[in-house]
Amino acid sequence: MNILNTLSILAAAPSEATAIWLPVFFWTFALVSVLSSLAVLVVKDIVRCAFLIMSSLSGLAGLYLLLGAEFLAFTQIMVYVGGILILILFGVMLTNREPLLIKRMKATGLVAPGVLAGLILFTAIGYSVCTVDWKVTDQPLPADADTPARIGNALMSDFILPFEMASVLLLVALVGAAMAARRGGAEG
Amino acid sequence: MTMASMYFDYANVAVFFVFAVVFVILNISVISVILRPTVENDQKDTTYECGEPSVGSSWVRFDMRFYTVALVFLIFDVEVAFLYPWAVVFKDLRGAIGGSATGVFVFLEAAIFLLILFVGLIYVWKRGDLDWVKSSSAQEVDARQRQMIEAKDEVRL
Amino acid sequence: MGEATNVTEVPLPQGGTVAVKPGDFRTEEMLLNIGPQHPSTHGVLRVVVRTDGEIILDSQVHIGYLHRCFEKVVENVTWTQVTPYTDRMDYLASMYNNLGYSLAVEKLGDVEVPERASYIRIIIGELQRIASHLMSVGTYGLDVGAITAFLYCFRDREITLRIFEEVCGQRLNYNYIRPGGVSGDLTDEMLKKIDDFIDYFLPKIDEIDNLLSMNGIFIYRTAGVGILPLDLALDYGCTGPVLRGSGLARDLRKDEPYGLYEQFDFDVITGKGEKGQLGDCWDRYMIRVREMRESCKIIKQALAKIPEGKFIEPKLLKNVKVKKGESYLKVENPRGELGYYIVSDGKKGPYRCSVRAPSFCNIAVLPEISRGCMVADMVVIIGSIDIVMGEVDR
Amino acid sequence: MIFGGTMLSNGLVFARYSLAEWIQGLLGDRLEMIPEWILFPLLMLAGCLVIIGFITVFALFAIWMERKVSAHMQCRLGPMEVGFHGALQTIADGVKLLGKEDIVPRHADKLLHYLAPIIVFAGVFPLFVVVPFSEKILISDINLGLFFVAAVGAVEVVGVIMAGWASNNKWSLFGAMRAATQLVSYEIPLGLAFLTIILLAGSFSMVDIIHQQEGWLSNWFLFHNPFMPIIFLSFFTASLAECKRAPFDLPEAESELVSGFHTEYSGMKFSIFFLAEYAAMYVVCAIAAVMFLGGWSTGIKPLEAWLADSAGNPMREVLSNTVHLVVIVTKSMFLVFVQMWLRWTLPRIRLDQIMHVCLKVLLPWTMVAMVATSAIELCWPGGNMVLTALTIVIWSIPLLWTLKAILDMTVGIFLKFVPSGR
Repeated sequence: MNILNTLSILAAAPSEATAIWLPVFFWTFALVSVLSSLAVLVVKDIVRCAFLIMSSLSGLAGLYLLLGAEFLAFTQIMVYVGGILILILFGVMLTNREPLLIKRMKATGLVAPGVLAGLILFTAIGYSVCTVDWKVTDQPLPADADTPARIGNALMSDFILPFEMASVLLLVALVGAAMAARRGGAEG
Repeated sequence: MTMASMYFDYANVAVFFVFAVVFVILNISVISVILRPTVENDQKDTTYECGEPSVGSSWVRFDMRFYTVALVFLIFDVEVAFLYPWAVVFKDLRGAIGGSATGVFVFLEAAIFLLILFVGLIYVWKRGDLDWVKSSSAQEVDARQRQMIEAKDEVRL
Repeated sequence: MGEATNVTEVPLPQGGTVAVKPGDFRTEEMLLNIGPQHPSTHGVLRVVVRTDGEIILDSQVHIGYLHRCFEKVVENVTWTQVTPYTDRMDYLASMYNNLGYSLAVEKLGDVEVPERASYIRIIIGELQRIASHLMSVGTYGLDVGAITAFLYCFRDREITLRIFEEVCGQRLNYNYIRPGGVSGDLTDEMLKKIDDFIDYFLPKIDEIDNLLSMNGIFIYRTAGVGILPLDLALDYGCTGPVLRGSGLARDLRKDEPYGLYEQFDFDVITGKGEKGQLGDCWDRYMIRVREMRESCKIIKQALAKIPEGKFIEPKLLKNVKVKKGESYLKVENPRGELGYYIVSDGKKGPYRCSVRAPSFCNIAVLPEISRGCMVADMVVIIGSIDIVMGEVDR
Repeated sequence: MIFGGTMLSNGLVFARYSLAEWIQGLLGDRLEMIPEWILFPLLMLAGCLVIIGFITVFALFAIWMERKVSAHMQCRLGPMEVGFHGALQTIADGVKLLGKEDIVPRHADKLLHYLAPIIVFAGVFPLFVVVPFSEKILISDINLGLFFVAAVGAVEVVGVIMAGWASNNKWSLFGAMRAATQLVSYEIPLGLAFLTIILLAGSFSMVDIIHQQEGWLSNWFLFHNPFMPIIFLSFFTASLAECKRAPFDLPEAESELVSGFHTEYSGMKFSIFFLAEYAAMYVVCAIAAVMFLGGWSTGIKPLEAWLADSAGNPMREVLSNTVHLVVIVTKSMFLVFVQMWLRWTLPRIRLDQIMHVCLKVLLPWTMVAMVATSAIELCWPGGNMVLTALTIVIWSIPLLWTLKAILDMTVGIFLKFVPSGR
């Protein structure tokens, strides 16, 4: 269990408690995210699917936490669970015809291309997972792993341009969102 | 802040979460099941709609406008998320009294970030996208209404 | 992708199909019952609205949940036995219902009313108007979500109800004003109490203004909402504060005075559209608040001038003799023009009695003015029309 | 061997976990027998029990207080029958709700209908992990405190949408959509207010933020510069909206939507929504107190210094914690009272207006105030007496007005019992 080893190394001094509870948490989060992702595929009710995405995203956030990326974990919850999930729910409510959607998918004959696309994607991801040289370290994180401050320092020094570009990107997204919503409304 | 103490903090959160779930389930499915009566009645299980039978399902495609709100919100949500790291290091970087060059720089960086989005906000505002845009059919109705009112302006005393 | 091939016929749960093509984001319309069991329909009014999201596209008023066959029932009772039934029409302004009926009978039967009785009728009638308007203003606050104003109004209304209770023993259905006069005299003590109440109450109207009428959110919610243009109001036969809210100074107490109203000095309040547009909900609401001041004015004058004398010919308490014929008489009820059309065949009771109920005519305009507003506005508009279902359904 | 030492030996540093110390003092060495991996969760569970006890007591008290506040504002007495001045009325109601039948509409999505109250409560309860009561009395001072609040606070809305959707009731759907719109959009001003505090304090941690404001009253972030009251007002408004309290109670507007998203809920499920709402009320008020009103700090420097000087004086430490507990709970309760006061005074605003207020009033103002605060912080780091004085002068009129209103109200309540001439 490679990841679990890494996890216990991350905890500066592995104690009895961490040794027992870390795997529990890891498996819980992993199972929650994987199983609910699978359930999203299987469950027919589209609204339930949307809610399942929430547990999937939360499970991922938990995994981030275990890896010490607390800032990322909470951003995940804030932006994905608190934002994108709501967006998805609104989207679902806009297109809500659950039996219809499934029927239409079958009718369009997209099953074979879908399977193909899935296979290609799966292969690509699998290939990269296997080949990329993951920089696994057995060193514990530095004592003050104050992630937000580190991110802040990085954003203010090495990544100024990406930081500012992000705002431009958000601007574009804002304008685009407004446009899309407006056109959607006008067509309706 | 070591990982171990961080784990401890968040283990607390996890325990609280689990406890909350168990607490609610205990309350609604165990304790109250023992105490409450269950009297089957067909009428009781109907959907409440002011005493009249409900017409159609409420699971319909809802209003477009809510989507706009969520979109606009999401943009600003991400923006705020971006600014958290900035805010937490601002105090360290701003320097001593009078402000250091780094401090001014850091301030300007965030200010530009905000300014760009502020421009976006003003743009969307001016275009009226932040207004509670009425759906087209409702707008028609509204226009008719308004026409009617305008036509009756001269009658007013 | 071809256009035509992608259109799918989707069966609806309630039967029939709807054509949907991909990317079609049209929102669905929803039929929604507001009422009869809803906190803000002021009784058992049912409004079926067709909404798109929260926008109301169309609405239809369904009434009749409180129908009690008033017009049929009163054909079988004597002239004086009718008054309790009139009480139960507009149960928030029972005195005025009694008054309208009594005036109509008196007109047909040429019954002389003692002057003191006429004064008592005016005092009690205006007190009833205050009580009714307090109810309307208070519940209007409730509709908008301001609960405290409601209780302030009820606190003051309670005093008027106590006065009524002392006058006739009843708090809601008085049966006090009878054909020929009133059923009991107002003692000096009661007159003093009424006078005290007016002194106490006038500053309380300012309190209501402070708390509710001039509250920013309240104005925000009601001004410019549910605008009723004047000719629409006239077309639908709206009367009372609803009509005056649209700017027309129509008040039967001034225009066709009954009782002794021509002797009193008061203003007819009309809407001016000062906060939003003329004829909006705020105008209609504000008329009621301002009319309470005018009512106080009238009561003050009446208290100053009330003569001594009889309040009714005792034999008239049993029954009234009414010759063959018919009469129509209308009075300015707190909600508008309350008209009584009575036909007599010379017997003990009315042959026919028909009522023009102001709420019934006012509520008819609801679909017109609520079109295009939001669900929250619907509640505000219903409240501003101020209906009493007992009167609408009779 | 002391218990804290055990933990330290294992590399766990949580000196603030005073409940653990207390339990250790109680049980002594017997704790040694319990293996750590069971002991720690048990300790955390003990924390849970303390907090759930607090929430329950708070909810009971707050509901009673809400009734009494509203009653006295409305010239009536409120509950008077059960217990002293109706103090036990809420318990009676709770017992009644426990015995109420659980009705699920036939056409509802029964699974989601069941899950919704769980998510709503589970979205609020973990927030108490970071709510501080005093230096020693707090569950855990999470490094990312405020960010944690911003993130986990966003979960509740999912439960609300779920409740409204699952009921398959049109009123519930309206309520859910309103709740989603409102809760989601008011998170932006809330987040901006968090940002301002974080940039002033340089930390997310609640305890750090409070420590930054210790000393005199003028150290409170509320008085930091003339823009901070704007942030405070914006935060408070947004937190009202987040708690779905009037005038932002649209999701459950009883005069419009009957009962909004919980129309189809009865019995215990309904009371869980209620409990979550009251718990959230306390959380936002406590966080407002931490962010702007100096948390547990009394605002009197010598007193603070005297309380802090507890070296070798355990009683002083107990006293200090007690005082701090009382102070922060009082501050929070005051804000809770203001929430109630507003609820019983103001009419409810409409859905489009709520968006207008958020996007066109709060958002620009908070943004400007935040940038201004950071600019001020750049020029005069760590605050400045002149700025504080300026703040107090500029905001004195609304401040005095509020004080006068409160005085009117409290004195008014007493005056009401003086028999009048009538």
